[in-house]
Amino acid sequence: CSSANKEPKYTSEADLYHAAESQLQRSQWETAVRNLQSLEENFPFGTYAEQAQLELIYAYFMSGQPDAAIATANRFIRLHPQHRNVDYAYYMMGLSAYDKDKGMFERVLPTDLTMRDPGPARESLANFSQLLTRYPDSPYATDARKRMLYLRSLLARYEIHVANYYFKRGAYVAATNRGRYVLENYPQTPAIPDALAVMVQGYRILGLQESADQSLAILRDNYPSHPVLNSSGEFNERYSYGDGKRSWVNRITFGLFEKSEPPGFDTREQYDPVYQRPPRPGRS
Amino acid sequence: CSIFGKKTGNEPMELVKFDETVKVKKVWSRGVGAGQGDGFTRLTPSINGDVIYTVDHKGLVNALDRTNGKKLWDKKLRASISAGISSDEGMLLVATANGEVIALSQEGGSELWRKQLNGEILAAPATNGEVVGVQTMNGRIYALNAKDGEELWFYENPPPVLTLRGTPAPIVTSNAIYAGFSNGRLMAFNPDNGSILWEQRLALPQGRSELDRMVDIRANPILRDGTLYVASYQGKVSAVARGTGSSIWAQDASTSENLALAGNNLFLSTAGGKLASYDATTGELRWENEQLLRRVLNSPQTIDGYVAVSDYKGFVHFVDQSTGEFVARRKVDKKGVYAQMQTDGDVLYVLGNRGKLTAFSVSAD
Amino acid sequence: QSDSFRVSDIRVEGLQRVSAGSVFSALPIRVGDVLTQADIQSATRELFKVGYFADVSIGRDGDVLVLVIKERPAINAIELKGNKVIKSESLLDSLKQNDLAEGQIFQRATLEGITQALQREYIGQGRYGASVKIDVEDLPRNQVKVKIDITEGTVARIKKINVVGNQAFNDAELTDLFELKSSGWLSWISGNDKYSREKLKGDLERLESWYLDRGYLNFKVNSTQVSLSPDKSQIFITANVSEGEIYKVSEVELAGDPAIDEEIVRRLIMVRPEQNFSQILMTTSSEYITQRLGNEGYTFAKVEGIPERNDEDKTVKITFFIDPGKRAYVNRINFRGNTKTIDEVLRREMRQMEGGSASTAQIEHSKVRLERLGFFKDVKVDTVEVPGTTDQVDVDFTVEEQPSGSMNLQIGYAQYSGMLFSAGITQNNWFGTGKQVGFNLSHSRFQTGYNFTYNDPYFTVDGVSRGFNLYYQSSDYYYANISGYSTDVYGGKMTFGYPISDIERIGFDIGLRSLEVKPNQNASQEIQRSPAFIDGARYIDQDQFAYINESLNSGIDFPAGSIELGTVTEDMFGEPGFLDVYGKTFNDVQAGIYWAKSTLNRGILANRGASQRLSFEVSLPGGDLEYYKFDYTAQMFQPLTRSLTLRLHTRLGYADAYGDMDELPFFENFYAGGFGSVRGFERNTLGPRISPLRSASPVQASWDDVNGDGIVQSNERGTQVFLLCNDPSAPLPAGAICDPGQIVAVENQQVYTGRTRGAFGGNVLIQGGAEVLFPLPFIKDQRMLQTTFFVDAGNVFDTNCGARQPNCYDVDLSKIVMSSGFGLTWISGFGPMTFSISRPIRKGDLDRDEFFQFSLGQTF
Amino acid sequence: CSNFRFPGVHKINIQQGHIITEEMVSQLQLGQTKRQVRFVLGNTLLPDTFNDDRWDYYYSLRRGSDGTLSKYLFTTWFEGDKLVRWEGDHVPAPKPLSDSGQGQDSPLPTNTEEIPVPDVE
Repeated sequence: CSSANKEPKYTSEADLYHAAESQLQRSQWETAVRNLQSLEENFPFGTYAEQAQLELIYAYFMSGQPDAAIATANRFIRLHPQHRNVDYAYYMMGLSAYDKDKGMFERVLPTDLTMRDPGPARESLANFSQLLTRYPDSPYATDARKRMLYLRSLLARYEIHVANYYFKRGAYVAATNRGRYVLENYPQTPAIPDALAVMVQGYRILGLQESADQSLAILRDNYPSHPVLNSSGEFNERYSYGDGKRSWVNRITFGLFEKSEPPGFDTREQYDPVYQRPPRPGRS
Repeated sequence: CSIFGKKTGNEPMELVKFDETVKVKKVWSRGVGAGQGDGFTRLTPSINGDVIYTVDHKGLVNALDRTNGKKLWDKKLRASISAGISSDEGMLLVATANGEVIALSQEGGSELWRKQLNGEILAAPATNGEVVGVQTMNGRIYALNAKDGEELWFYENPPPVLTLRGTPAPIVTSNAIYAGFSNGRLMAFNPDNGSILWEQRLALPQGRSELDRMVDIRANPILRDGTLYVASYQGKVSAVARGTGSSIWAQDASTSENLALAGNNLFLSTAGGKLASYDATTGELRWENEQLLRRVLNSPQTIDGYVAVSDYKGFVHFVDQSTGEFVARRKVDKKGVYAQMQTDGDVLYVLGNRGKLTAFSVSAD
Repeated sequence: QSDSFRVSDIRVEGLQRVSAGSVFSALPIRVGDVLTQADIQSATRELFKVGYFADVSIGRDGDVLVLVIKERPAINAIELKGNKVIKSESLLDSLKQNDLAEGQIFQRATLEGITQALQREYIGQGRYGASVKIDVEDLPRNQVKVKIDITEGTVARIKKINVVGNQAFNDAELTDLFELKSSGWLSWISGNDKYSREKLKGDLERLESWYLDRGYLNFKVNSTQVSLSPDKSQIFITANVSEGEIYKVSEVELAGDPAIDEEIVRRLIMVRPEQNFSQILMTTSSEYITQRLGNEGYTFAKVEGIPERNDEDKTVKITFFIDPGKRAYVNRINFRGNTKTIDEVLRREMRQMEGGSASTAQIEHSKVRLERLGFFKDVKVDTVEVPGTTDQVDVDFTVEEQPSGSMNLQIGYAQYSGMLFSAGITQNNWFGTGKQVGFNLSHSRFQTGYNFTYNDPYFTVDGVSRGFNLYYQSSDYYYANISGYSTDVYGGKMTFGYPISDIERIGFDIGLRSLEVKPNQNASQEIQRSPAFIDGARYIDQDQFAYINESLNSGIDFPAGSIELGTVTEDMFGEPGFLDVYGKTFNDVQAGIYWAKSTLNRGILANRGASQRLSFEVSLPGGDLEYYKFDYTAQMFQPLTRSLTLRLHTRLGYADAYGDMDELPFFENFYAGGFGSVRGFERNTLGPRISPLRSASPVQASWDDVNGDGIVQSNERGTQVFLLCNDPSAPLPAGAICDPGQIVAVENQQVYTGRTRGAFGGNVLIQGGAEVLFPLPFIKDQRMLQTTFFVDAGNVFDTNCGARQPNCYDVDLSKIVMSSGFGLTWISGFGPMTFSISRPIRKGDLDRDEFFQFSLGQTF
Repeated sequence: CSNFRFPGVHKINIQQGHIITEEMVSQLQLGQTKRQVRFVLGNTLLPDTFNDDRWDYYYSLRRGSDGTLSKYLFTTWFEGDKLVRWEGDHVPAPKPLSDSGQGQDSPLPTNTEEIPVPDVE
């Protein structure tokens, strides 16, 4: 005896689609979502079906439901692999993952994302790279490339922070490998110069002179003004680690005052273009 | 829509009113122990001469004078009993929940022998004096030496995944042991060496779920002269020739209870709650009483010209053998009557699940 | 027309819902093919196979191939009726898996599929009696509506489980192991009497391992039967077993390369010759050895105990095959989920070095250290092999951040201090940097305080911590149930500490403090002399006063000057209080040292391990105060059962003065009672009480020659004087106390009944208790909740009690008060909330119990 | 204050790199392929991105207790896929790590209480 929920009145496919269109214009995301959903259910193979699904992805994204947007995009890619603007679906999937975990905390307070786990943003890297490999000349490629670079430079800088810690900790193999990891996995990112510096320093401490010289040579050729190089292009002793000297003040106060550890590598200001937040995506 | 579950159409049928045309008199009534256990046991009394023997699930064996209900003797077995009691060939046979057959003497119940088998025993063992036949839930039929309980042979019929609770009691004669199995097969064995005399498939499993494919032979077969009457669940009721096992007649029927035979009338209560009567020689359906649907009827029993059957609420209904019309009804035990009622023809012995044994006599007033 | 022809174009008619794409992809014909009649037949068959089409006919229009297609109807809606136990969504989901859902094409097989899928759902729930009726209603535009009517029937419940053939253990013992149970009164909640094949398989495995663990090597489950009562409402399970004999261990061998010396391995083996064989002991020994090898860096080690049976003498020879595998090295340590806490805060807790030899113990130890930080609700770790290498692993930690009270505005209510308002930021993971920073402003009737604390636990990479704190606090102890004084204190402190082992730390602090004590109206003898000494006041002694009174009342006059009055001296006003001796303001330099050891498993609401802390604080000589204080707190968790844990805790304190200070300043006393101490008693009210206040009211006793006529008439009353007691037996006004040589004064007794109960504290604290932690039923996420049944005991003593201080004893264990009750702590978004109800078991007559205590938004 | 020396800051052992034992070195033969060498010595933790024909097996252990540092380097050279030269010292048979300074604080497997020890009579 449950009251039968009344069937939505069957407006024709076209009316439903145009209603949703106008709602999108007036950024009424929720109502647009409902109309597009009923359109998809009742006319799954109609003429507007594919376009409606693309609109639905966008509506979900704008109404702050990244998961739903990703799911809809995924289904679209599976159903219409050859559709002419399937690249939009890839792009939106990347974008939704990119913004997914920006809690209030990150937005309000300036937090240095390079020191933390970028969270789900890591997935968006995979989505964007799929977009770039499959549709290099898609209209969204440029923005996707810019975001990828931003993300990859985040991850690269993260590696350098870890290397700095391991130098402090005295785990020199770990530190050197972190530098090498950046070199091999994040080419053309602003962290490359610091990665080379890390390798130079690491190999020197480990006593692998040949590798140290090689890295130093590459660093000198490409980034001559890197602080780890002194005027004559040799290794700047100020950065040398190992069991350096401790000031007597530091020694008697159990190392509580005048800590004398060499500074870590962080040349973001010098090599990293002042990266501002990439702009909101325009409508498809 | 009502809160307490609306009528789904498969509740047990209401009892129909009728005026009794037969007087049912209680001859005597006596408590004989704790009755049936919680393992859905069917501990059935057994008549031998003037004595009626009973056993309860706690192990209390009673021997009563069946004319007046006086206790002759009783004996406490320290074990929980899952099957019993049979009283042929001078000895009493019961079985424990741990799969052990115990033989007692009919005078005083002293223990003759006991034999541990591997499998749960839910039907009273039977004997022809030489060999004791025992069926177990894991699809085996054992033959033990009646003198000392030693195992002679056993045959195994692996049971299907889902079966009905309980097994039929085998029939042990001098030249054959007849046993029905939960896979729908009826077999006859040579009592001495266990070789198979003949084998009949009574019912074929059909359907997809384990439930639809159940075709257990649960009813105790009845042997009279040359004919063996058997019935299976979701299968057939049939008369077969005892020598060859070939089918004389067969009708579609589904019952999990024992049959009753009186003269040329064969009575059975179906799983759906119908009481039916067949012509024993031709198998033609005489009548069906459909006023007790879904009341989970137990095994029918003939008495005088009537047939008695009990239901899940513990009512015993008497119907006329020829018409199937109700003639009388008595309430015996609200927990029900799992044990088949015993009779010598004119007195009906009913053992309620809570352990009260009552003797009724029926007279047309 | 010739039999075959070349296809110039393909035209499709009659498509409504199916996309042309799927038709073309199913059609084996392409434009330009040469077709024969046979090709057309096979094409039609192909299209039918797609399953979407009711009818397909392929014709020719010249060289154009024409496909006329009539689509099958699509399911517009599925309507479920009569399902109560299983909700419609889950039924629709199971239908969807057999792609029977709205929008799908309705095929003949669909009907059969629906009944089967639903039946399987119900049989899976043990409802053998369920039945399904379906009817299909046509709708416009080639759609159909599927109406399903379900009768669920009753659920079959397990009535009895019978194990046949067991001699060594009785049925009850064995069925107790089973997860499936016969219907009991609790079954309607747990549903453990519902039959499921997997559960039965699991139960039989448990039964087998029970026997194998006790030496029955030949144990076998021969067969099991599941049977149904005729009315399909009861299920019976029978397991036929054969136990076999008990096997004894004949000898224990090691085989393969143990990689670490045999002695260590042998010590880990729990299986001994002559002992009954036990599978669990064998597998546990293998696990210990595997872990031990893991600690040595052999992360890929495999150890297996193989029993070889000797059936004649029922013995078994056990050989442990050890394959250490390659020594593994850690390639990278990755952290996921730390979106707030920075990487270094996690990495510095690592005991496993990246780029070094992998050790399971160190990885496990690192996980425990992360949990101890208290920043994460949950920490998971797994070691993953690095593809392409045979001996390298990555260690991946996944953490789940938990709010560690960043910006908290706590409005709380604690009985003793009334409304507690505290705004501030106390955060021990400041912006995820792992630094502990706190600006705290708190105000309540008891205390107003401003407090800034800063501490960097990893000032150096090895964990040397450095921090400081500045504070101002004015507290009126009256509202903390401590007798009459308030203090204003401000100061600063430098703190640092460092680990002396992985679980022990030593710390020092040094600081300046300036303290001012203000007694209020019901201060006590110990604090300040009472009655208050008024300089220059005059007194008359008792009998002289009586004599004068008597004579004046009978009209006799006296010559002026004949009554001499003395001026009071201090010692007539009772013992000097602390403040009288040492003044009211104190500036001192405080130094402290602490030693702490903790193996607790979690930062907040721990339930495993133990922690203890011994601290020694001294007010350095040269300051206004000279006292020292020992304070020892310890707690220990001992798991009782899988869900119950016993917590033992204690706190011992001793303080005393030294040098030229001969009694401990009263504001440094220990107190006991209430939360964090002996629950069930009013806060801080246990132990010594103040000796009651005295007030001396001057008497209208002296007569002066007011009118200067040389004679003192009886009406010439002069100034008020004090009465000096020298004859205690003489009649005195009510409540007055006469100590010889002291001014007669009145004691105000109601101090003990007022708010503070006259509590004063003492210099020795003994306190402890035992609690049983139990999980609340029905609540899933217990990580933020702790419920306990506790017994608390303790009291405060004083080694030099004031003469008339009631309830003040030197250390005497028989005076310990005790209470027992239930406590609940919940870490909510606002911070910890604590409730407790308790009953005293043993208390002194002056101790006041308090049945219900609670505190919101404030750690106790 | 008294000559009670404050216990030093507890420092953990820092172990880096690969343990190459004498027994491993004894299995090396000139001309072995890279796969064979990798099977014997294991994967190097310090692959050189620019030169895959030189494999350095570096090992170091700084003891937290006394700060002593022991360092070993073992290098192999290849031409094409053939081992042509190796040089360097191998680590003396390593004492089981857990008995060194680090041992005491990483107790026997910490999660022992998860493995239920049966109350077998």
